This record gives sequence, C-alpha cells and structure tokens, in this order.
Amino acid sequence: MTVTPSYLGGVRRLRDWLLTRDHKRIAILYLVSITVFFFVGALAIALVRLELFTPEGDVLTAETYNKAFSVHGILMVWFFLIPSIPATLGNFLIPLMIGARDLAFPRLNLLSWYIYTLGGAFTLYALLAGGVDTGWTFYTPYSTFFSNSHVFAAAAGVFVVGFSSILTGLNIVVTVHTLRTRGMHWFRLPLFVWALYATSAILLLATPVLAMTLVLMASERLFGVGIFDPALGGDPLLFQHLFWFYSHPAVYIMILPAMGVASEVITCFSRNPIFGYRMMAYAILAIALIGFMVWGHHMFTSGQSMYAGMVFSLLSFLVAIPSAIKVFNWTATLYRGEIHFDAPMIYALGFVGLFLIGGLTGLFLAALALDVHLTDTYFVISHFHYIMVGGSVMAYIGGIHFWWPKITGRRYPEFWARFAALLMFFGFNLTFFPQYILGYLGMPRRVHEYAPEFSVLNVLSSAGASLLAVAYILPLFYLGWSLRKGRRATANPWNATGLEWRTSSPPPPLNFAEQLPEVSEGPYAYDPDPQRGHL
Amino acid sequence: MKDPTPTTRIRNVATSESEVRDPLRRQEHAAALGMWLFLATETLFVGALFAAYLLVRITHPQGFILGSRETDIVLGTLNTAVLLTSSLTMALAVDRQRVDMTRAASRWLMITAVLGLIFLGIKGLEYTLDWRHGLVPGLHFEPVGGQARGMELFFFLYFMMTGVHALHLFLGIGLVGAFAAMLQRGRLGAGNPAPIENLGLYWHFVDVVWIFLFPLLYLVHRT
Amino acid sequence: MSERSAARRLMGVWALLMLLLALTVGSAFLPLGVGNTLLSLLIAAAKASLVVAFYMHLRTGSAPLRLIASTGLLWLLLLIMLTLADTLTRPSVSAPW
Amino acid sequence: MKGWNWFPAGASHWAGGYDTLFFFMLALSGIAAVAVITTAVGFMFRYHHRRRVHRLGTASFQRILEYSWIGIPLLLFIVVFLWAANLYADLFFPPAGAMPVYITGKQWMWKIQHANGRREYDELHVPAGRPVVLVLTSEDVIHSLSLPALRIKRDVVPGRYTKIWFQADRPGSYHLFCAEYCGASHARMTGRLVVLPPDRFAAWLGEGEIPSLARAGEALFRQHGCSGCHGANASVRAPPLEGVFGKPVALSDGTTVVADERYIRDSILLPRKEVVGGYEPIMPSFRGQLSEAEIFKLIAYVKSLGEVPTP
Repeated sequence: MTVTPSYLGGVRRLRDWLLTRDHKRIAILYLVSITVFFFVGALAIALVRLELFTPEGDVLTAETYNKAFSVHGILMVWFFLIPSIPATLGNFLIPLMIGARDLAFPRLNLLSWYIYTLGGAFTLYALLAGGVDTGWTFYTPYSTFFSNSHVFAAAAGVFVVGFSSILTGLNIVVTVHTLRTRGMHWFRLPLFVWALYATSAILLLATPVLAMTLVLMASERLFGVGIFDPALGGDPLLFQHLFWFYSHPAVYIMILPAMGVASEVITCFSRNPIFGYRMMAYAILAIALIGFMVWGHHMFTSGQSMYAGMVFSLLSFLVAIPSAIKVFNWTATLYRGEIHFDAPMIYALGFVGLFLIGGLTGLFLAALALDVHLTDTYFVISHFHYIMVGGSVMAYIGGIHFWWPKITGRRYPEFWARFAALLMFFGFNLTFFPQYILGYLGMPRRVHEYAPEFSVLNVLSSAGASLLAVAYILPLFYLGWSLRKGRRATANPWNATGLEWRTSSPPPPLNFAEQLPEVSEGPYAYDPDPQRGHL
Repeated sequence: MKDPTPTTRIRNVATSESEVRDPLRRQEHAAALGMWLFLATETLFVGALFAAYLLVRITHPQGFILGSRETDIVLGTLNTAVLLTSSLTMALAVDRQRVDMTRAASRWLMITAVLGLIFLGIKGLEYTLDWRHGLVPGLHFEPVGGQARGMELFFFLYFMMTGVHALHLFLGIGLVGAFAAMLQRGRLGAGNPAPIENLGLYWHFVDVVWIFLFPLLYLVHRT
Repeated sequence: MSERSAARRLMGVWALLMLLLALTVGSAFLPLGVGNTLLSLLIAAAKASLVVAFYMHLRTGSAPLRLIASTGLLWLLLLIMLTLADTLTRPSVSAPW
Repeated sequence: MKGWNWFPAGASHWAGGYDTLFFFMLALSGIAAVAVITTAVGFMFRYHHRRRVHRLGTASFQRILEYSWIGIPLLLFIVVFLWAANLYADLFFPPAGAMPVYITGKQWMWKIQHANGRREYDELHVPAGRPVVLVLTSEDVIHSLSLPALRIKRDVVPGRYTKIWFQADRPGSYHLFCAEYCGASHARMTGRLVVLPPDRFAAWLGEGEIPSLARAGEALFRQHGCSGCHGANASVRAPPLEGVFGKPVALSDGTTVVADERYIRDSILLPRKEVVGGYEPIMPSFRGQLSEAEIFKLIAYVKSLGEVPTP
C-alpha cells in the first residue's frame, strides 16, 4: 500500500487546525462543534422528557422547564440542524464530488466557522447567565415586553450564526458554479450536490429576513417602541410573517441535504442508478422554490385572514408533491437492485420511512380545518420531529457512517453501527408516535404539567426518549474507538461511483493527488452485479 | 493499492486544472458571483424593512403622511444628490482601474469616500434636528398634532432604515478608503480590476437602497 | 469603445439620475393622492435600473449574475405579496354584539 | 386511568364533520404509507444481494410512473384541500343570532363575560344546541383558546379581536387549554368548557343580580367622563354616539370607515388615528385606564345606543 499524505497528517499543532483553510479540516471543526451543541440541546430535552414523565410539575419549576425547551429549540435548530449536513458533510464533500481542490473562498469558509463559534458563545452565555424562555420562535409581544430572560443574548447568538449560514451558502453556490471539473455538467452532479446547492440558495434568501426580524424585535425590546407592538397599533402577526418567511424554508434547509445523503446512500447500496435522476433534481429545486411560499400555514389559527390561509394551504399541498416524488423514486431505485444492508443503508431506509410518516402527517397540518385542532399541540411536535430528527438526523448520522472511511481513513464497527441504527429507528418511533395521539387528544405543546389522562402516552414517549439517548450516544463510542482501532479503509470501500471515492482515504490536502479527475458520464453509473443477477 | 473502482468510468486527464480554464478569469467570475449573491442576501436583509414599512403604512396612512412631513426635504434631497454623485465617482474609479490607471482610480476612490462622509455628516445633522424636534421614538418623542402613534411607528422605521443604511455606508467608506490607500501604495496594481469592481458593486447597492428610501421616507405626501 | 466615451456615458447616466431626482422631488408637491407614491416609486425604480445597468454593469453581465440579481428582487416581492395577501384581506371582526 | 379515551367523540356538529375528514385523511395516508412501505420492504427482500433474481434493466415505463405519481397525489390533494378549506371557512361565519361571549386572555387566566353581565373565570358555560360566538382579545401576550372537544382553537391576540363560533351538542364538561405559549404559567392557564342543557344554562345565567354588559358600559361611560364630551348636553364638541354603531363614518382625511368594534376600540385607545370629519383631534387616549374587559362593556354600551333608547 502506497503511503499518500493525508489532510489529517502533517504538523499536528492546534494552530494548523484553527487557522486552516482546508475545507476538510474546517468540516471537522464543524463536526466537533455541532456535536457539542447537539448534546447540550439533547440534555435540555432530556430534562423536559423527565418532567413530562408525570403529569404534575415535579422535577423542574415552570420557569426552568420553559428555559429548557427554549434552549433545546434554539440550539437544535440553529446550532445543530441547520449547519449539520451543509457545514460538515457538505463542506467536506462538495469540492471532492465536483472535482475541485477546495471551496471557492477557503478563507471565508474558515471565517464562517468562527462566526458560528461566536454565535454559539452568545447563546451559551444566554444559557449560563440564566437562560431564555421565549421558545425558539421569539414571538412578540412576549419576547419584547414580557419575558424577563436573556432575550438579547439569545437573539444576538441567532443573528450572528445566521451570517455563518449565509457565508457557507454563498461559498457552496459559487463553488458549484465555478469549480466543477472538466465534464462535470450540471446534470452530472450528484444529487447531494444538487440538494446542497438548493439549500444554499435558501440560506442566502431566507436568513437575512430572520436577521432583520430579530433586529426589529430587539430594538423594540430595547426602546420600548416598535412595529410589532399592538399598544401602538403595530401588528404582532407581522412578526410571525417575517419570522416564518425564514423559519419555514429553514425546514427545507434541514431536510434537503438529508434527501441528498439518502439519494447517495440508497443508490450505492442497491447498486442501481437513481430512479429518475432529472426528476429528482427538479424536485429539489421545486421544493426550494415552493417552500418559500407556504409559511402562512403556521398561522392558520393566528388571526391571519381566511383567504390568505387558503392560498397558503393550497401551496402547502403543492410542496408535498415533489417530496412525494422523492419518496417514490427512492423506492423505485430498489427495484431490480442488489440490496446490501450496511449500516448507512439502514439509516437511509430509516430516513425514508420516517420522512414518509412525517410528510403524510404534514398533509393533516396543511389541511386548513384539520390544522385548527392540531396546531400548537403535540401533533405538530411529532410531525416536525419526524421530519427533522427522524429525517434529517437519521440521514446525517447515516451520512457520517457512509463517508466515515473517507473522512477518517478508518472503518467503523459494522455490528454496532447497525445496532445503533435500528435502536434509533425504534427509539424514535416509540418517542414520537404517541405524541401524534396526544396531539389529536388536544394536549398543547410547551406545558410542564398536563391532564392525568395524557400520562400513559407521555410515559411511553419518555421511555422511547431514553432509548433514543442511548442510540445517539453509542456512535460517539464506537466511532471514537474506530479512530484508533478501526480497520484502515481503502479508497473506495463501498465500491461507489462518486468522484470523492476516486481519491485516497483520507484524501490528500489538495483532494486529488496530481490531476483533477475528468467526468464523461452522469453519476450513479451502478450496475447490479450480473453474475449475481442472472437466473 | 488495490482499487476496485471501475476505472473506465472516470479517467484522469493529463492536463492540469489551469489548462482547463484560465484561473484568473475564473477567480474573477467567482468573486463577482459571490458579490452578487451577497447583494441578493442584502436585498432581503433591507427588504424585510421595506416589507415592514409597507405593511405598517397600510394600517397608518395618515401617520406616515404627517411623519414624512416632519422630515427635512432639503437636506434629504441634497443627500440624495451627494450619494448619486458618489456613485458616479465610484463608477469612474472602476472605469480607470479597468484601464490600469491606478493613480486616477485611487483619486476617484478618495473623492467617493469624501462624498460618503459628507452624506453621513448631513445625515448626522438631520438626526440632531430630529432629536431637537422630539422625533426620536422611545427616547425623545414629543410629536405635535394628532396621529402620534402612527408617526411614532413611522419614525421608528425611519431610524431603523436610515440607520441600517448609514451603517452599510459607514462600512463602505472604510473599505473605499482602504482600497484607495492600497492603490496609492501600489498594492492591488495594474491588471487586477476585480476587487475594485466588487467594491463598486457594494457601493452602488447602498446607493440603490437609498434611491428607494428617499421617496418612501421624505416624499410620502408633501401637499 | 474608447476610454473617453465610457467616462462620458457614466456622466450622462449621472445627469439622468439628477434629472430624475429633480422630477421626483417636484412631483411630491403635486396633489396626486396615492399617485404620488406610485410615481415616486416608479422614478426610484428607473433610477435604480440605471445604476444597476450602467454603474453595476449588469447590462453586460453574465446570465448567472442577472439570475442572481433578479432572484433577490423576486424573493422580496414574494415576501411582500404573500404578507399582503393576509393583511389586505383580514376583516376587522364583524359585529356579534 | 381517569377519563382514558383514545378517540373522544366530538361535542359539536362541527367536530363530527372534523372527525370525518380527519379519519378520511388517516385512511388515505395509511393506505399510502402501507403501499410504499410494503413495496419497499418487498423490494428489500426480493432484491437482497444474496438472492438470485433477475436484475437486468430497470423499469421501462419510467415516464408513466413518474407522471402518475405526480398526478394522482395532486388530484387527491385538491380534494382534501377543498374539503378542509370549506370546513375551515365555516368557522369564520357564525349564524345570525349566535350568542356572544366575551373572553379576555390575561397571564395566566381567562376572564369571561356574558352579554347579560354574568362573569366567570377559567370556566366557560354555554348552552347546548345554540350557536355561541366567542369574541377574544388579550390584555398582554398572545394566547390561544383551545377547546379540543369541539376541535377548535383560535389565537387570542392583544390589540385586536378574533372570534370563533361553535354549537355544542352534548352537555358535559370538557378541557379548555391555552395553546399558545404565554410565559411561566402557560401550562396552568387551563379551565373547563361546561356545556349545559338550555334550561339549566338559563338558570345558571340568571343567578345573582347583575347589570347587563351595556349597562355596565354606561356606568363606565360616566365614570371615566366620556359623557362630559359625548353626552347630549356637553360643553365640548365631540361626535354624538347615538346610532353610530355599524354605520359608515366620514373621517377628517376624507376616507370612510364603518364604526365597528375595531373602530370604537381604536377610538378609545388611539383616538387620533381616525378622527371624525369636522371635529378637532382633542380626545385623550384611555390607554392604561381601561382593561380589555371594560372596553368590551363600553363597546356594548355604544352599540346599545344604536338600538332603541336604553330603558
């Protein structure tokens, strides 16, 4: 085996990591920091689930409980889910997948990690100084005139981290435009790249609106006067419009990259080209576009006009079409494939199943009348956790496994990985499926006490959450173990077709040893092994 | 190393990246693309304010008319002229840099920065007058006549919008000054117009924002 | 195009901008009702187009650049239009008492 | 397990219609989910890499497949959209003669007033078999009145009125929740919806000597000095209020508004926003001096002025 220098090698001083411009090292920096925030956010929700184990408010005070779910939301949304796949896997893989030596703006890439860290510092300050209790939605006038918690620090953290998202998005878009290697036409891009491209576009177009909304909210809190203040004839619903103009597309920021990961993994482990590649790419773009026009479905009972509600409801049904296409196409990709159940595939199939359920229940919430009863109950909580946790987090962890050999040069222990994947799937369903029923029964969200008749389902949910916790902690151990003890990985352990597998594992500092690869056909040129196939 | 990948699919080519495309051209393209993306982001950043303005104005039409009448149209118009002129000088600087006349480019940049400072000076004067007239919501707001609430919202938005604009301009002036100095010292010399062009794009964008702010804040209804 | 003519064109655009500025300030004193706002926004759009086309060179810019520039604007319109869809059709609560 | 009930029957006609749609959707998405999952699992077994099966070529009818799974869901979605939108629109149009109840949300309690002046806190008594329209507003932050047994919920927004109506059919006692997070004791901002048979409701309503909402408003009208300007023989020139309610009012800026609840509320709190034509903007704001519950009473009084003279 020839020894190729890898991006991990060389001088191992801390400075070489903190001042690196190598997209792969920056991806690792992100990986480490989002993992930290993930577990802080998870700890917060562990307290919440512990409290909800019984109907009485016996573990936490109401104030602490409110801060716990607020911190959970803020950290998980902005410091974990949004950067998760784009800033780690995206950062690492996009140059490799399109045959480039780095992102278009390597220094900007490092800067965006520092901005992320700064935003995280603000938020951690808000947490340690006593917490914030507005929920992640910062609804006015509660956030402006009524909350006594650290709203400024938390909003500042979210504001700052937004710039990190914007810079990452900008970098990815420019990279995909300008640094594709020879022969890498737009319709030869892997779907992961398509997904990240669309995600980046959303980041660029939605995040600034959130930033300005937070500025308006904070000024209102600071000066005691503002446009969201009903006492002045302002409109609190305007805040909701501006907020959801960002925060609904933000859901697609979280799910599109996950769809990208699933597409890569499912084709690879069914040894089949993706079914309907072009349709899949168009579906991604359609989701990104229509996803911007549906935000009002968060406001069907808010006092929004009935007519606007109808427009938003219809558009919400429309955005479900491309999502449905994707699920069908993944399923069809399995047809006449040669299916291997390696851990990444289990994660990816788990993603498809959970996304399917999350998506179908989303239709309930898009239907105007049904939403009236279900909104602001546990039905909504369950729905978006199926999408964001069952969907995005499953896919993210699956992606980490799939590219782990490429990132670290080591193989992870397959048995434990499969075990964790299955545990995650079952733990997840046990945690969140009862919440659908709770929602239909009318249990409102964000309560630390509840009526005793809801207790059985809450106990089930809390029990599931503890399984889920084990499933999330397990990979820390076995992946950590594999860093030192894992089998060394070859360049292409999965026999996959992407350009990232054409270079050594882990890749050299400039990604490809000497020349950049050239591409002469589309991605996913898989064939099921004919020797296995023929009858 | 045994490599199981089917090598027929993707072949390595002997040409290096630089031979594929001119790297300098590609860098310029990337920079322009990045700048325009940034400006699209900025459009939505200030755009959220414009949207808020529109929606609040619909509910308080009278307050906005009366509020707008309290702004200083003479200073506002003067400032608009100053800023439009600064865009001209910035465009001339970019034009000079394109033909490698770095000295001239640097001079035009200096003039641009000075015009920017004049704009901020006049804006500061306006703010002072607004303070004296008690038009600063939350801190010193003593409006005359009716429609106090609508006017307060108008002035809240007025300060948010002009404030965000002034902040952008302030950053722009710093950058323009820095680039002028770099050109003076011979760094960023001939044959490298891209950085100045991108600087120009930013400057003009700030100008375009003002072009819309001006009628919305100063010219609502003067009669 | 010679250097002189390029500079001259930039100045010509400036003169046009000044003219439009005078026009918009003047129009503000005409009693046109809602027409004032529409007219001044129209003039502002004309001024902005001049700056974008000539000073920002979008007139000769590549397709991706134009796409990006128009996307920003389009998305802003999306935000405004769909929010208006709510606020303009929101009835004040009608009399139950 | 007290009150354990997985699928509680709705307590109103609308809730019945709701459940029909809900279970239709449940069936529809259940079928879709089972179809996709069965197909996927079937493929997983059939095309497992250790199985010897025919694998050459992919589906040759790709186009048809793709178009059909765009077209079929689209059709179904439109059906569901129309159905749900129709049901939703119902909530916005209470039948004439619905019984109004005025509800103010306040951190962390519900203040409820009936038209005859009867007040209650955190408990909402309504008669069965008669349409009831709830007029909602908030003293502070956004709340949301949730009545799961009726399958309805409406946000309670400060600074404006929202409303929702229902006709409860089954007497009983049901949950009432605040569904929009509103601060520390959000979880305890709960209450009960008590649906009484009409005769028992009438008895309940008549308990105790209470002035009607309009009469209470009249008292406030004098107490706050409104009558000093708006009264019949006032020295200050202010628009008379008799017969104003529900009629168009010409404003000083030339526009016209209908004197509805919003207008009267704004005139009390933001008196200079829309001034009646021909009058000076001299009325002071009563912000901070009147609670939302009191404004409800004042509006009821102004409205009563438009009808026959108060006895």
